[in-house]
Formats: sequence, structure tokens, C-alpha cells
Amino acid sequence: MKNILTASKICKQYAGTRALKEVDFEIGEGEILGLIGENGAGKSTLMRILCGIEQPTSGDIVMHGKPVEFSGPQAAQAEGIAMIPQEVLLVDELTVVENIFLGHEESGAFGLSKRQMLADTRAILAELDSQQVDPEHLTGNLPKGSQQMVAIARRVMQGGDVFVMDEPTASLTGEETQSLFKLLKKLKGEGKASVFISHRLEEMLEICDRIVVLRDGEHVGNFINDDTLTKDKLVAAMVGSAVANEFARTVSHVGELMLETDKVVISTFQGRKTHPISIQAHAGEVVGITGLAGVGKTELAHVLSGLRPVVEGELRLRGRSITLRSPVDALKNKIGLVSEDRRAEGLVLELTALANMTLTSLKKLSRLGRIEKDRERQLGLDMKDKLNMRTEYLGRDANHLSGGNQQKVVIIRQLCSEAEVLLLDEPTKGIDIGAKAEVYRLIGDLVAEQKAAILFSSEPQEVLGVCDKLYVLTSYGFLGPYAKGALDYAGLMALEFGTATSDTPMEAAE
Amino acid sequence: EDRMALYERFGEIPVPSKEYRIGVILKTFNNDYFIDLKNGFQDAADKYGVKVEFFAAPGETDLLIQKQLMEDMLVRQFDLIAVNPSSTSNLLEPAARATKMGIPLINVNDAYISKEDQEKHNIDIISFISTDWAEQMRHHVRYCAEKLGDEGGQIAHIMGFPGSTAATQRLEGYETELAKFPQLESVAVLPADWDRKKAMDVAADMIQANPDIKCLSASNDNMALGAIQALKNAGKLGDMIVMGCDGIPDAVTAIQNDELTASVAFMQYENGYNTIEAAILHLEGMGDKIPETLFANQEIWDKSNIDDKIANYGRYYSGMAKLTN
Amino acid sequence: MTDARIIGGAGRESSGLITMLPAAIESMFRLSWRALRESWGLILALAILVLIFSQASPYFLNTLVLERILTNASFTLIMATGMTLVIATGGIDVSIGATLALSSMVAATLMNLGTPVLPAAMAGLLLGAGIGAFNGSIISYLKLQPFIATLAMLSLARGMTLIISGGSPAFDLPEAFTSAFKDEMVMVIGLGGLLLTMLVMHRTRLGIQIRGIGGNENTCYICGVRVNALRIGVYAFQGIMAVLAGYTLTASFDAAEPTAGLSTEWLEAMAAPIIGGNTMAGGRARLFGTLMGCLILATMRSGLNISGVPTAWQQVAIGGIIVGAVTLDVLTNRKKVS
Amino acid sequence: MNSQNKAFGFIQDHHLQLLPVILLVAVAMTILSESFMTSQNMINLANRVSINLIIASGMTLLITSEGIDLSVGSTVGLSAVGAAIYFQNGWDASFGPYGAIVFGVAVGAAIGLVNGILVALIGLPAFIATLGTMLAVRGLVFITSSGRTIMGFDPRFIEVFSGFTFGIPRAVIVAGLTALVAAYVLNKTTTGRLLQGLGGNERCLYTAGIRVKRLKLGSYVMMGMLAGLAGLTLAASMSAAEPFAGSWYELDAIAVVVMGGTALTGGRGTVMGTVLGAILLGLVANSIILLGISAYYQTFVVGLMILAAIVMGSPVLTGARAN
Ligand SMILES: Nc1ncnc2c1ncn2[C@@H]1O[C@H](COP(=O)(O)OP(=O)(O)OP(=O)(O)O)[C@@H](O)[C@H]1O
Ligand SMILES: Nc1ncnc2c1ncn2[C@@H]1O[C@H](COP(=O)(O)OP(=O)(O)OP(=O)(O)O)[C@@H](O)[C@H]1O
Ligand SMILES: [Mg+2]
Ligand SMILES: [Mg+2]
Repeated sequence: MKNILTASKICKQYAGTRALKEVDFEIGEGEILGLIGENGAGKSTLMRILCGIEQPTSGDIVMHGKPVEFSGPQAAQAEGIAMIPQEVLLVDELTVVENIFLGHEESGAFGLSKRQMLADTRAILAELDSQQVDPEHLTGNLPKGSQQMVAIARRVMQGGDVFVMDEPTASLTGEETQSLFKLLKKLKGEGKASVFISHRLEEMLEICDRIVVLRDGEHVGNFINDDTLTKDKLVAAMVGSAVANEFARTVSHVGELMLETDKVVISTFQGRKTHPISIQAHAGEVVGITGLAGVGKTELAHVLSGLRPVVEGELRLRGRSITLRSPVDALKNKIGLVSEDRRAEGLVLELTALANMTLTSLKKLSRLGRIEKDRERQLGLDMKDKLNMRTEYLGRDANHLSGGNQQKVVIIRQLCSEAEVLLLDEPTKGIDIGAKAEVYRLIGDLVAEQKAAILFSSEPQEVLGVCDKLYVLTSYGFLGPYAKGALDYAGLMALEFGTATSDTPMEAAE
Repeated sequence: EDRMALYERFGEIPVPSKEYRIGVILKTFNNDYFIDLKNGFQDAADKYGVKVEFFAAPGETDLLIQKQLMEDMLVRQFDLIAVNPSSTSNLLEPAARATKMGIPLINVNDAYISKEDQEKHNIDIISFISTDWAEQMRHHVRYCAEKLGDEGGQIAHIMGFPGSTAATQRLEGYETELAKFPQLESVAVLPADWDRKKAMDVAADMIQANPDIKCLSASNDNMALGAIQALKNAGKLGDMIVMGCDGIPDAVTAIQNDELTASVAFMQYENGYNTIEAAILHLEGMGDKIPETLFANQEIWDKSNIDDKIANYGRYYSGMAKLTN
Repeated sequence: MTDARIIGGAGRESSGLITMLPAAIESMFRLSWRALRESWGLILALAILVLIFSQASPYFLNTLVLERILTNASFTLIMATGMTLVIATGGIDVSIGATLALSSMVAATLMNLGTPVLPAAMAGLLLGAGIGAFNGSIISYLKLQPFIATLAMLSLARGMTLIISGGSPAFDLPEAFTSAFKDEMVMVIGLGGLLLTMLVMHRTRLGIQIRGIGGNENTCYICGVRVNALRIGVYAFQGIMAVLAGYTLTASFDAAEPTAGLSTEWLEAMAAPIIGGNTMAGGRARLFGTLMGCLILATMRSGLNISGVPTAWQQVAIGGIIVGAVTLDVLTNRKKVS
Repeated sequence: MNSQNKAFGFIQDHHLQLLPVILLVAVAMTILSESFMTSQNMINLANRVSINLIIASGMTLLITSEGIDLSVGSTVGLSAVGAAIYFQNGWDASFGPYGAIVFGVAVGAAIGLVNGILVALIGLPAFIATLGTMLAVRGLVFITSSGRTIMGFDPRFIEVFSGFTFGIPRAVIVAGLTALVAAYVLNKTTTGRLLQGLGGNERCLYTAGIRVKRLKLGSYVMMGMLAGLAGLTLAASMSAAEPFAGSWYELDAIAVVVMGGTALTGGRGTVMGTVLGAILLGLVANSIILLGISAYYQTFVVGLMILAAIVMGSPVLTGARAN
């Protein structure tokens, strides 16, 4: 197998950090290469360099045997490198078609050949099993998963020899991931190479031929994916030490009833009404809410945090009925949301990580409206220790943090503001296995302090592993609660897809 | 009564055969000077029992708005329209249209629709009732030369908004007249856009840069008063001659208080008044009595004559009431 | 790179005149339908204005007035069209008034110096395009904020105008020039420019890419859109439109005024697109909305004049009406824009 | 690096981007004109800057929160005329000469409130909403002043703004204090932090449960009050209120804010930069006159200087991050 691309001794120095230290890296024709590493290991940075979005401080890249200097993304594209960045880069104001053909529009005798482009768009979306996406819809209003698929479609449409995908599956669902893998295999068949980044090691083991591991910007491992390769080996290489059961967390005694929804009906972004939803979240327990994408998990989270109105039914906090007109009310009632869409809702990218953490707890950090900077910093330091973040990150602008660290910042904000009911919508999206374990542990510690946590997630392992009590949101009904262990993976899948024979939900977990 | 003595221009004015509707379009209302002009129109109209309607753009430099304003006026079928154009050209089109529609026009005050333009665009203008702008600044220079005597000295000019007719013509008068007095050295010509605050800042810096200026000529009273303020702040009030133009109430007060040295006063009130009389003559078919151009008297007002000027003319300054009594 | 494409090559050959023509027509219909749906709040506002004014004054409903309104709207439209594109890229150009004055002054002066009309007019247009291109360049390459960059240009151009003209207008211009930009020509230029721009925005890649820049410059860059070149082009276009507007003004004055385009002209050219539902943030190009904006402004002015509302009160009314129109639009359909 | 400082409240280095330009001009002027480095000229300079600075300080906060207010110029006019009318109607008899200050600021606050309601509550684009109020309020100025310049302020009122303290003109002190407070609010207080957040990502603040509307509303009222204060300062320094007082002040204010390095896209703001911007603008105007540059060349030269200043401050050249 001959190499398409070889990068040697790549270094990248940022104002604050050395993101990459003399990384060597090569990829061959028809190879699917996995790239893993903790948050901030330098994966995205390396990819950005290979794609000409950033220039290396030192080191050189050889492609098809000849050395290349990528002055910019166009240059890299010309060489046949196709990048799908970590943060989905679509123009929200443009339609799906317009996005897919952006910069490569097709013109005919009467200007744009819109029909043609529509046809091609439908074709490629079909290829990715995303027929449901309307090509003339503004991408801004699409579900995250669909947005990711559109971004992938665009790249494929524009072609290339090396496809670089930075955590594409982070916002994808199971099926969507499978269609993506189908595509990767197809590309492989055509002798194209792909670089694939993910924090889901199972995926890595499933699809990759070879897996490269980065740690603190250094190349620390290179594994051929044969059947001897195991998740633990990879974890060990990534973290430097083995991580015990990532889901391990202190199970605490269940206390008073905190948040309760009584036959609450909500409307999804697509305007569909859900079945009546009745959940009970007690202090000291982690309640899971799962279901396929589009069933309305996020919407439920939004309803519980005052972002969306309740259509029918009643919300109760500690038994007394409450109405949440806006997130302000939620904050007053000490209900906090860790939003799924971290860039759009979670962070102020212009503010430092620290400022983002303390955004909702400024009152208690200030006297007469004056922020007491050292107390603020102290709080930040304490918090970042809990999720072992590097101190230097505190002072860095949020948009210069790696994806995972951004997610940590958003979670820390809720911890600072002393929320008693914590709503976590896909909280581990795009964070590394170590961090995941910490987040779970953290959730554990929280509920141990007699707080309630509600985890909205579409990752079966996660909900099955972490939650004391599980509800399943499906198009045909609202199921649950199921006690921990009452469901296994297969059972859960069966419920989500509605293929299960009626499973007897347990009585409220006590 | 004395107004007749002062302003009688046309002899006996006939009683209008009907209540004529006369449209008046001015540059702006937001300036004492134009308000006095307006009052001239109003008083005459009341006296002879004709109807006037006033229009004006917000500011003197809103050429386009004034043009559109007049175009819209035309549909309202006035018997005669008096125009005070913001520039020599911005009202040509509507004026031509008016003539086509058979609406007689009188050109009041500064911007003058020239003979050539009148022919080129077939505009009939009965009369140009105005003031000689250049002349006003000539007054300034002469007054200054007389006061400073033979040894002369430094003089400076604060002009209005660069590019506006009045500012340009007044500057021209200032410069042409200066040529006649070698003993006067013009050290600065600076624009302050008719704005009092700007004039204050400009003057402050100007006297800084040229400590021995003997005479400040401002293109209107408003700016002159700004300059006065600057002199006060610098504690140089009274060190130099300051001259304004228009004779607005504030200026008169300033002269009485020995702050402003002099102002070139001219009866904008009179222009308004005469225009109505001329209009009536024309509409009554006695157009032959109207001269092609009619310039209002203008004279230097200073401490020496201010009080009896006020005594005589005061009441014709709408703003003077507060001074005379 | 099309050969490298993997999927969706199907039926490319069939793209010929036969399939294109109906496509073009059909999409035109869809567009105009969407335009109507997007801006019915504005249409409503306009209707209300007409109703009020026709009640307020017997002279309002009158062909002469209608003609005036259309002409005035067209005049604003010439610049507003360019501004719509500038705003679509997420930019703003406050220098158009000054550009208008300068190029008109230059062209007029050249003509008075005996230069034939065509070259003189061309010179003015080139100057305008140059000024625009300069704006675009410093914004693109020096990453300056459009507002401040064009503000500097405002002073420069304004100053140049004064220097060249010495403060006095340049008059009696050749008949050939004035007649080419007078009366109905204003409407021709205004509406012609609008239709042409609409065509470009909807039928060519430029449309997508211009909106793209406003939406997410970075993405466009990564996707190989020539962001800087495009932005420079847009500002140059705006410059040209400003000059054309200047020429119509000069023609109707039969003189190039040093104080032309000082305030209202460019303020309204900036207001119209935003009244029309284009957002300062960029990413949208609602040219039909811009047209409605111009019509609302023109109707408002004439209406107030004819109803004999005193100038001062007119100002109040104008402010109120602008706010009212946008409110109506926001409340009817537009998403919140911050 | 600099963002680290920012977290702990230090001045970001690129806030001072205009300093070299200012020094350059100052040095050049000292050489070119002996009357430049005189105390009197410095006082003139400061006076020139002060009113713009009062407005620009508020505008910095507003723009940092991704707002903008084009109506400040008209507000200046209305508060000036308001104060004049206060004395004309002899209200000082009952409320004393200093009541005029309260009145003028209140007028400003009222206009700010209207802007706030339009932008924060109804959700109009700030640009168009305040353009509307800009025209409307100017109209009110014309009406209330009936187009005339109004004089006759109580000397005690004038003293407040136009007197001297320790040889420093009061107007300058007022402006200086305003800038200081603005800087303090922006860098040290909860409000400032939230304003930055608002400019950075409004959706995030809303989701986090912060009273976004109230915050916005407040910022516009604040802007209005400062414009009112500027109006009073103007009226006092002229001891007159003109119908056109304050025209185009909004442009000057926004210009210096942006020159100073605050992004119109919100999220990042610097009062320090604004102060320098205001100084530079005043310096240019002052220099032109000291050098006796001919009337018709002034506008051009001003443009040239602004261009030079912003080019030198360009993120590309200073290496600072582009917003
Ligand atoms: N523009 C920047 N300026 C300064 N530091 C940066 C910048 N971009 C990234 N970094 C730092 O470089 C390091 C590598 O970041 P990178 O985004 O490559 O991590 P990653 O491996 O992609 O992490 P994740 O899995 O969370 O995406 C991190 O420490 C990050 O904080
Ligand atoms: N109209 C919309 N406004 C805001 N966000 C939207 C909208 N439509 C979709 N989204 C986003 O797209 C994502 C998918 O939402 P959807 O309700 O379809 O799935 P879900 O039930 O939340 O499942 P998941 O959380 O796995 O996406 C959500 O994160 C939501 O934030
Ligand atoms: Mg990454
Ligand atoms: Mg979701």
C-alpha cells in the first residue's frame, strides 16, 4: 500500500501552548486511519494543518511523493484533501443545496442550473440515508445531526483523495453513524484515504484499519486494528494509565422528590406533539431520558429549563406546581441546563473560559456589583480541578479551547451556580473517555449532595451505564421508568425502535 | 407709520381682488434669520388679506429634500410661489415645471436662479428680492480697516458651511475687498458650518495660533457669538474686533453688552414683506411696477447706533420684543 | 475536480436550453411568491400610508404625485440596491453620499473643461468604482471594520469635492449628459439596476456567495469562495450605483453641487434595505424588500409635504413611520434580528 | 497571552494601539507650531474632546453589547433645548437652577427608554430603530425651540459645566469621570461582564437565565442619560441652545469608539481605546487649525488622518486577533 500523504516533525506553537510537538504521520491509499487522544491532545490542530487551515510552526508535508506547502485551504483542496471540521461549518442563512455547492456552483446557459444541483443534492443525501433532509431548507434550522450530514455531503460532492473527518459522529445518531461508515467503506473501495477522529473507541475499533494516538501533542502510539486490539489498550495509550470502569460513580440514597412532570405534552421543533410525559426526579438519583434523534429529548430539556412552553400538563418542584416562563424562572428555581449545542447556546466564545464558568454566579462573586476577581479565580481553580482542566485554560478565550474542554466549561457553569436540578443534554458529546468518566463521577458526586440530575442522551451505553432510572421517549409512546439493570442494550434498542413486546415498567425506583 | 417711510417701495398697493394663495418655500425654519424673513411674509399677508403657506427643508444643505418639497407643492395650485433656493441649481427643475404650469415665481434671498438658467430652462422669475451677500463682508472689511486705521493688522474670517451659497459668496466679498487694503493681513479663513459650538472651537484654536489677530469677521452672527464665547474662555474678550452678520436678536444683545463689536444688519423682514407686495402687484396685473432685482438695505450696527436702530426697527424683528420692552 | 466526484453525476448531459428555460421561469415565479410572502407586512404598511394620505389631502391621489413618488423612490433605490448587497455581506458603506458628490463633481468639471460627455461620465463611474474597490480592499486585506473604513472615505471624498469645486457648483452641463439621466431615466436606472441585480443574485453563483460571506465568511473561505475579491466587487458595485445616483441628481439640478448627498440621500439609502428586512448581520439579500423600503420612504415624504405638515412635525412623523413600518414587519413575519 | 490578562482585569495591550499615532501627531505639532504645547491650547483641546467623550464612553458599552444608538446627537439637542426652556419658563424659580440638570438628563433617559423598548422589547434592529428616533427627536428639537437659538441660562447652571476646578475645565472633568466610570463598569462589574456576554452570544445568556431584555433596556437608558448630560455640557459651554445642536455627534462618537478598537460586532470593548480615539480626533481638528490649513482642505486632511489611524491600528498590522 503506497502512501498518499506523509507529514514529518510537525510542530505547532500557539500564543499559550505548544499544541503539537514533532508529530510524524502518514496515510496510505484506501486506508481508514483513526486518530484518538484526550481533549486538547492536538488532533484537530494536526488536521487543520494537513488541510491548510493553519500553517505548522515547523515540519513538512509530502503528498503523492512531492513536498507541499499549504498556504490555505484552497491549496490543500487542490491537492485533493477534503476536510470536515470539528465544528460544523455551514452557512446557516443558506439552504442545504446552496451550502453543498458553495464555491462550486454549477452554471448553465441561464445561470445557475438549480434543478441539476437539486438532483445531485438529493442523490448524495440519499447516499447518506438522509433523504428526510429537504435540500431547500435553511441549514440553520436543521437538527445537528442533519447539519453534520450536510457538511459531509458537501465534502464528498466536491471530491478529494484524502477525507479528513474531525469527530463527525459526535452529533450523529446510531443509524447516521452507520450510513457514514458505509460511505467510508465506499471511499476505501475507490482507493481514497480517510482520517477519522472520534472519542467513541468502539467506533474506532469497528471502522479503522489503523489507529494513531496523540497525547499532549505527541505521537504516542500506532496500532494496526487486528482482533488483538482492545479498547483498554487504546485507553491506556491515550491517558497514559488505564481507566477503570468509566461509568463507576458513587450511588447515593434517594431523597425527596425534586422535579416532577405530570402528563406534560410538548411540541417538537418539527411541530409534532409528543405523548404525555411523566417523569419523577428525586434528589440523589440520576434520571436518564433517551430515545432516537428527533423524538424530542432536547425539546423536553428546553421545556424543563423554561426555553419552551408546556403544551399540556403540569410541572412540579418539590411537590409544588411551577410555571417556567423563561430560563430566568428556571434559574430562580435552581434548575440548570447544560445545553446540547455548546457553541450556539452554551458559550460566549469572546469571553474567557473562567468568565464563561461564572456567568450565572456573578451575584455571589461580587460586592456592590463589583466582581471580586480573586474570588472568581479561586472558584474557577476549584472547579477546574474537579474535571482536571489545565489552569492555563481558565484565562483562554472559549473559542480557543478544544471541543472537549469547551464542554467541560459549560458543565462547570452549572456547578458554580449551585443548581439543584441539573438538566444535561448530551453532556459527553465530543469529550474524551477520561473526561467522560470524570463527568459521570461528577454527576455522581452531585446527586450524592442530594441534588437531582436528568441526563438526556441518545448514547445507549451511557444511559444504561450511568442512570439509576431510565425513561424512553419514542414516537409511539413515553415509556418508563426502568430501574438500573432492568434493560440491556438489546432491550433498549427494541424499545426505541418500537419492536419490543410490551415490557413491564417497574414502579418508581425506590 | 414709520414702516411705510422705511420700506415703501412700490407706492400704493391695490386691494387684492380675491384671497390669493401664495406658497413660500424657504431653506429652513430652524434659524432666527429665516424666522424673521417668515414674519415679514406673514405680516404683509395679514395686512393685505392674502393667504401664505410656508414650506422649508429641515436644514440649509438638504438640497434634494427642498427640491422634492417644491415638486410636491406644485400640485397644491398656488397663485404664486416665492422660492428661497438652498442652491443656485436645486430648484431649477420644479421652477421650470411651475412656469410650465403657469405659476408665477419670485426668487427671495440668497441662492439666485441666474438669467442664463432662467432662459435655458424656460423659467419666468418676476423679480429677485434679496440682499447683496458679498457686500456684507465688504462692509466687514471696510469697518475693520476704518477702525484699525493706517497701521492695520491681522484679520481672520470664519466662514459658513463650505459649499453653501451664502458662505461662498460672503467669502468672495471678504477676499475681493481685502485686496483693496494692503494694511490688512488675512491670517486665516476657517469653516465652522454656521455652527456656534464649531465656531467656538475654531476661534479658540485660531487665536491660539495667531495671538495678535486684531479683527475677526464671522460669516453670520451665530458663529460670531461662538467666537465671543471662545474669547471669554481665553479671557481675551474686548482685545479684538468681532463682527457678525444678520443682526439677529442675540447679536443685538451682545452688541449692547459690548461683547460683539458689530453686525451687518439687513432687514430680512423687509424682504419677506416686499415679496408679498410684489406678488399682489403681479397678480393684480401691475407687474410693470416691480423692478427685476430689489436689494434690502443693509448697514453696520454697532454700539454707536444700536439703540436707536432697535428703537426704529426693533418691532420688525420677531425676536426683538424681549429687547425693546 | 468534477471527475473526482463520486456521487450524483446522473443526468448532467440533459442540462440544456430546453430544461433550463422552464426552470428559470418557474424559479422566477417561486421567487416573486416568496418575496411577497416575506414582505407583506411592508406592503400592508405602504397601503396604510397611502390610505391615510389620500384621506389627509385631496391632492395626494394624482398622477403627478404618483410620478414624483416613483421617481424619488427610484433615486433612493439606485443606491439602496448596492447597499443591499453590501449589507448582505455583513458590511455597511457610509461613504456613498460623498462618493456621489465627488464623482459627479469630477465628471461635471471635466465636461466644463471640454471633455466629451461619454469619457467624462466614464471617468466619474471609474472613480466611483475605484473608491468602492478601495473601501473593499482595506476592509478585506487590513481587516478594518466597514463602518470606520467607509467613514474615513466619507471625509476624503467630501474633502476632495470641496478642493476640486472650490465650494461652488459646476453648472450648465451638456444637454447630452443631463437628458441621459433626467426624468424617466431615473426610474429606468433604478428599476433596471434592481432587476439586473435580482437576476444576478438569484441566477448566478455570486448571489449565493455574497450571502454566504455575510452568513459565515470563514466557511466560504474554506469552501474556496474568493471572499476578498467578491467583497471588493460588491463595494465597487455600490460605488458605481452611488455615481449613477449622483448623475441623476446632477442632471436634475443641471449642476454638480458640492453639498450634494450630504445627509438624507445616503441615510435613506441605508434605511431602505433595513426597512425591507435585510439584517445588518448579513446573510440576507431581500431586494424586493429594499424596493418596498424605498417606496415607503418616498410615499411618506410626498404624502407629508402634500398634506402640508410643517417641517418639524414631518421629521417626527418620518421617524415614527420608519419605526412603525419595521415594527409591523417584525411582528408579521421577520425573525428577531439583533 | 492577552486574553489571560483580560481574565484578571488588566488592560489588553492592543487597546493602546492609537497611542503611537497620537504621540506622532503631538510631536510633529510641537515642532510645527509653537502655540501647540501651551496650556491654553491643551485646554482648548480638552474642551473640544470632552462632549464627544461623554457620548462615546456610553457608546462603547452599548456597542460592546452589540447595540448601537444613532439618536444620541438629537438627544443632545433636545436636552440642551430642554434645559434652556426650563429657565425660559422660570421653572428654576420653583426647582432651583440645578433642577435643569435633572431635567436634561431625564429627557435623555426618556428617549433612551423609548429606544430600549423598541430594541429590547419589540426586537427591532437597533440601527433602524434609533435612526427613527434620531429623526423624530430632531423634529422635537425644532418644535420645542421653534427653530430659534435660546439663551438666558442661569449663570449658576453654566458654572457647573463651564467653570474651572484646579485649572481644569469642568466639562473635561465631567467627561473624564464619565470615561472612568464606563471603564470601571465594563471591566470590573457584573453589568460589564454581562454586556460583553450579550454582545458575544445573546442566546447563551438567555439560556443561562440572565434577564437579557432588562439588560438591553438598561443600556439604552444609560446611553440616553449620557447623551442628556452631553447636551447640558454643550448648552452650558455655549450658554445657548441651538436647533441643530448635536447634529452628527453620533457619527463622531461611533467613529472614535471603533477607532479605539471596539468591534461593532460586539463582545469586545475598550473604553481606554475610545478615550484615545476621542483625543486623536480632537487633536487632528486642533492641529489643522493651528497649521492654518485652508478651509477647503480640512475635511480631506481629517479623512486622511482617520484613515492613517485605523490603518495603523489594523489587526493585520498590529497582529492582534481580528474580530
Ligand atoms: N487558536 C488557538 N490558540 C491557542 N491555543 C489553541 C488554539 N487552538 C487550539 N489551541 C490549543 O491547542 C491544543 C490542541 O487543541 P485541539 O483542538 O487540537 O485538541 P483536540 O485534540 O482536537 O481536542 P478535542 O478532542 O477536544 O477536539 C489545546 O490545548 C487547545 O487549547
Ligand atoms: N427549530 C430549531 N431550533 C433550535 N434548535 C433546533 C431546531 N430544530 C432542531 N434543533 C436542534 O437539533 C437537534 C435535534 O433536535 P431533535 O428534537 O430533532 O432531536 P432530539 O430529540 O433533541 O435528539 P438529539 O438530542 O439526539 O438531537 C437538537 O439538539 C436541537 O437543538
Ligand atoms: Mg478537536
Ligand atoms: Mg438533543
